[in-house]
Amino acid sequence: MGDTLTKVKITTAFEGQPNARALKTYVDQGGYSALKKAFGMQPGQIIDEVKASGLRGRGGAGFPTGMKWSFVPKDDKGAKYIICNNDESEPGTFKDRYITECNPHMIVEGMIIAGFAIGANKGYIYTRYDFFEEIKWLEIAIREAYDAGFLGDNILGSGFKFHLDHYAGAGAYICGEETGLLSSLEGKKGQPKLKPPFPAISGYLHRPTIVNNTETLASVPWIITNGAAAYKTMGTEKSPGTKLFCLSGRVKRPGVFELPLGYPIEKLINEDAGGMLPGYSIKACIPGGSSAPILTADELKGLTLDYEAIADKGSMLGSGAIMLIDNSMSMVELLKVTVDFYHHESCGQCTPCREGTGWLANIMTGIAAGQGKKDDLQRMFEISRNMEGRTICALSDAAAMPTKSIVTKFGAEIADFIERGTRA
Amino acid sequence: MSETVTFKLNGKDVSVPKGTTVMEAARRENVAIPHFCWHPGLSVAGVCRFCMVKVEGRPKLEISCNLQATNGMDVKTDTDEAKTAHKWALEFHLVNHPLDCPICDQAGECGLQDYYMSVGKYPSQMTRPKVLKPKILDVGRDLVLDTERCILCTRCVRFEEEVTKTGALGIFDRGDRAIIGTYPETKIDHNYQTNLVDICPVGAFTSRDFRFKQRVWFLKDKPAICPGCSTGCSVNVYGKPETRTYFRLKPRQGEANGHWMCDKGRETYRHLNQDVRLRGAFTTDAKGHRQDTNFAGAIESLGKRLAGVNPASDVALLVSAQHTNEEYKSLFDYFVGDLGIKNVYQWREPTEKIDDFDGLLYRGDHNANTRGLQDALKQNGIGSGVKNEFDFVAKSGAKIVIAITPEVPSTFPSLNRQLESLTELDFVSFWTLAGTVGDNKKAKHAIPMKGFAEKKGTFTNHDGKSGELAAPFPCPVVDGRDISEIVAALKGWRPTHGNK
Amino acid sequence: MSHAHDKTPNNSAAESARETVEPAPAFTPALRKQIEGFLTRYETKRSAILPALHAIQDELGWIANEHIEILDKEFGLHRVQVREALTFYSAYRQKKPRKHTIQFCNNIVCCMVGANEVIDQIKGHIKKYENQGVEPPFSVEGVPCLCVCDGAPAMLVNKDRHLKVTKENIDSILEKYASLPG
Amino acid sequence: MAISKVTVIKVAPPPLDANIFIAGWGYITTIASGMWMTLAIFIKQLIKIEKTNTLEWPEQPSTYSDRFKGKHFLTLRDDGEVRCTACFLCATNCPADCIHIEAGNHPDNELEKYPVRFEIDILRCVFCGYCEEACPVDAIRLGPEYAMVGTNGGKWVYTKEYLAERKELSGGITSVKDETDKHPIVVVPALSRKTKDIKSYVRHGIH
Repeated sequence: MGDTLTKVKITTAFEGQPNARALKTYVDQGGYSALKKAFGMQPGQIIDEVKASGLRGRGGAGFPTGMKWSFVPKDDKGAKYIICNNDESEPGTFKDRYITECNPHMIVEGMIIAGFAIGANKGYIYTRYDFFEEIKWLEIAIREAYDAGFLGDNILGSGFKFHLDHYAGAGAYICGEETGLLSSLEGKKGQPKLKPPFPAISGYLHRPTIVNNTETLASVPWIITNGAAAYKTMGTEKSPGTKLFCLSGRVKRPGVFELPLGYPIEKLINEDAGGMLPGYSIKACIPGGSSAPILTADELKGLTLDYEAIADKGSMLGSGAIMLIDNSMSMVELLKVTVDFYHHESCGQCTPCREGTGWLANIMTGIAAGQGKKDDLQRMFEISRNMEGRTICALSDAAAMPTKSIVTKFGAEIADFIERGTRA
Repeated sequence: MSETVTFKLNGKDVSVPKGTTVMEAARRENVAIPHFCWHPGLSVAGVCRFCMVKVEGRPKLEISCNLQATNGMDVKTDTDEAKTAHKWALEFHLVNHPLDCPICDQAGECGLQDYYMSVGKYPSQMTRPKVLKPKILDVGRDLVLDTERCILCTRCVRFEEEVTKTGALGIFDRGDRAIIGTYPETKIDHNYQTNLVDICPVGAFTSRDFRFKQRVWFLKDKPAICPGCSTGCSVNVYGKPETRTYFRLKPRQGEANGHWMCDKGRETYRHLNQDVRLRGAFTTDAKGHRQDTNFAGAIESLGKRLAGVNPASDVALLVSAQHTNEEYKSLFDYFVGDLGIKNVYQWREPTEKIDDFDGLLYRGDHNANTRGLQDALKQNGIGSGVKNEFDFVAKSGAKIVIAITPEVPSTFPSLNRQLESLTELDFVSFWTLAGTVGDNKKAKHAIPMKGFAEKKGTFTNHDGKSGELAAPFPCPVVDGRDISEIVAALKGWRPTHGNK
Repeated sequence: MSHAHDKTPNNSAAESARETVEPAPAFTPALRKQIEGFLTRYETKRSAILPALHAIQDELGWIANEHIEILDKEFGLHRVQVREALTFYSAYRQKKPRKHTIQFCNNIVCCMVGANEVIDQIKGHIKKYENQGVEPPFSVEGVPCLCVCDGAPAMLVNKDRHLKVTKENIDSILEKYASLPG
Repeated sequence: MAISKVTVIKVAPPPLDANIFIAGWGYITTIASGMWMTLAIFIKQLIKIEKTNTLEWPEQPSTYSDRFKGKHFLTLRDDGEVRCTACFLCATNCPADCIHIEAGNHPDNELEKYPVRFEIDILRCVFCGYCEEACPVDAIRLGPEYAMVGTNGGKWVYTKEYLAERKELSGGITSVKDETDKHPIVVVPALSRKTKDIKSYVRHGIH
């Protein structure tokens, strides 16, 4: 069992520093030393090290990163790609932006190491188009890394060739899904690809491709430098390491907190974030971005922030976006905003998602306009149950899970709204 | 030898080659798995999420079109879970589908209707207004697009990308606002566009040619071979036997054509309809007046004429390559074998470029049975020496010309002109379908013939493969006969001084 | 009921008229050069579609059908593919925008802390301009999460991010932009 | 055999007794009273003291209940056109095969399909009413008209115009269905519209 209370800054190590994003700042504080160390190791060793650290994908699904890397066929000598998923679009999440703001070189270094481990010579950082400033910082960082010889045809004399480019999305939530991102990167509509084959076998342009979240890649240099054992001392046994939590809502100090996994949520809200604003109390909490099932205030008691504990409560840690819903928010409004979002963002490829999200939004429009019907709640539950697990990607589940949980846990409030046609 | 895998499908052991998907295996085993987006001639899209099956030991249902069969897999298509998934997949498809059935041409052969009866039969839960989209868009010569009826299965988009490689169709916008269409103010312009109507599982694409002509449940379809070119696509002919009318041709899966056929070929049903056909036989009496007669009368007058000449020198045979091998056999057995006719000519369209090929299906040789005719001529010893120039007939000096005309006028632009010039000759007996022969006052003798959909026989296509006309429709013309029947009737009128 | 339908074609006709009246700005040489760079920068030509569209929009403000046709004819990007991307992604504008575009987040957190009221207030300002018969310098639309939920309610005016936008401070922000050139 | 148990009923008529006619003159009075009754009623009705039950058809028309399944008619929309969409369901359902429809493209795209010809061969019709039941748009109904007279040369095939607008229908019957079965055509330029701009139109009715 690792330490779940002591805070160690890994991906946010440079927060608040003057000139934090400069290459000099990064190198002065040990930046790119992990890269040098990695070049002294075998690619397989790096993968084993990451595997041993227990690092899990920080984008939402929580898939073990080392395992993912090991799926790439080793004997394939053709082109392989490493993609950084910086298309942060899960409502409530703003950690990847924060990492880019703190120090983009960490991402660059993580990508070079990952590329070396899987044998990829080309990498892309896929960013939201409306991160205008952040894209500029990334471009500067990439240029600096090229100039300093960390990127190029022969990096630091190791003979390893790695090129990095950035690519801006164009406003589609679905491009945060790894295969949707790959489609977008190919210049197509960001529609997820059919699996199998998985991207590690056939991804970008049908070549082996690894797509990792920004936070995952930014954690890699630290693991290589300090070793898997050191990483494992933090967090819980099954969820080791630190994670960025994005706390938003009516608390005194909302923002990004880097905390070891297994940190108590009440401590985060009341101590780190300074508690709720006066006059507001917690009504509910969405613990992992808007796709995660909602938790009631009661369910937060004694909850720790790790993958397993939140899964036990029937929700998920997801991207670590903790949204505190206070008593000012009507659950009808919350549900409407949620289903409208998924309706707007459904790519339209799979029928259950395309029609299901539209149907849910359609029903919620009716309810909000005071035209709700008594059996609407039951219908919404049925629709979401039959959207779940029936599509290519998880957007359908992402729409269904919160709907199901809100309808179940706050059904009385919504039923009351339907009856009155307005909020009580 | 390819490897095989054995897996269980609904409790029954099934062996298939490695790499076969469960969907393909189920089709082979006649297990119906409902599907919209999967099509045997196109890549797998996996977007309709209809073909869900349960694989024992896996937590979620899987789509059978993208699920490769592996050894020991236990697949069930009829568990309650799968049935619920099918029912809901259908409900999701129907949520925004307009209730256009009364005016939709697809009604009767619509996937949504069929599946509603087989896996649906539920009261709809949709109580809210539907999403509306553009309707009746003109996107091609033979295409009418209704984006509201579209279920976005992407079959048409994949067809345009993979088969014709034009990429003319796209899906614009996203979510339930997604609309299928061409680039604004452009139209699909190729010879294969009606295939989009065939592969569309709903009524989003309808054919302008067939639009509103008939409801499909009144139609009977019978297998045949397209007579439009030497590719010999397998087709189904759709007609209404009660009114003796033909309505359309659709491709049938076949060796020569896969799943498709061209638009030119689809027009080859038109000449079969009564309004353009020669309705009855006629002949001319001694005074030169034309007389309508029946089949027996026409045979009698032709037989008498034949009896009065020396067939070897005085009779010429003008044959087109649009008839069956069996007909050629009986024709040449009698005229060349028995009567010893030397003057045999092949009827050709002067403008056709015989070796053209568009790379997909359509060939420049617009005759269904060129190979068959050449083989038959060769067997009768006139193979190599045959003059296929049309004008030679006139120069041959024959007293009687038997002109077996091409059947399909749409592939023979100069047919009418040639018929016209033939009537200038002394005596021509037309064996034909063309109504223009009847209209021509100078024509002296004609026997109506059966069309390709009304006779049995085989065609030999460009690659030497034979295709069968197996299930004939009743001939709309009472006196319509095929060549074999005419020849059999003529045999009773043996010429008196033949050289044999 | 039928009356609602009768209006439909008129509306669309009016809108399409507006589209045709609006002339599409021509490509500048710099823009052409930029797009040419994209064509070779990525593994496939098709990957250049998104950056090219971004470049056109940054340079010219919006993307017209004429622009797609140029991309097709001169740069070899398939017009259907370009249009698919253009309509799929919500970042691209197909109409000439107003001087300033406001993208206001109205997702969960922003909505909870009062985004809708601020949006209404902005709409009120736009209405005021319209009532005076002036083309409003702003357009406002609700967008999904801008990923700055710690600064909710958040909005983007053109490319500038504004955090903690409230009913109190929105007026001064708008005033500042109204005086700026487009 | 238990023949003895069978009761034999004599069915032959009794021999005519001629004496009845000679001996009993009672029938004369019976005839006279009957004649009187006839005469009395005739006079009463002649001078209108009593109401007559006989209907002087065709001078005096008789109407049947609206639910009577008589001569067909086609209902109209508000704009005066037949509601029929030419779906052929009535023709499909007709056991007598007496409905003949020819469909065509309606000049107004919002309506799309309409019957160019709609004919009922009334001599074949068996008045089963299946056409009425099959109709998804309430376009065809069997009305209360029962008189179908004509001569050999008469028109026994009812045309669309006759079915919709004969004078007995006083200009045609408007359907109970509302007008909203037109589908609004989102014109082609709308294809270029962005997500948020595509308007959703509420439509009711059958289409």
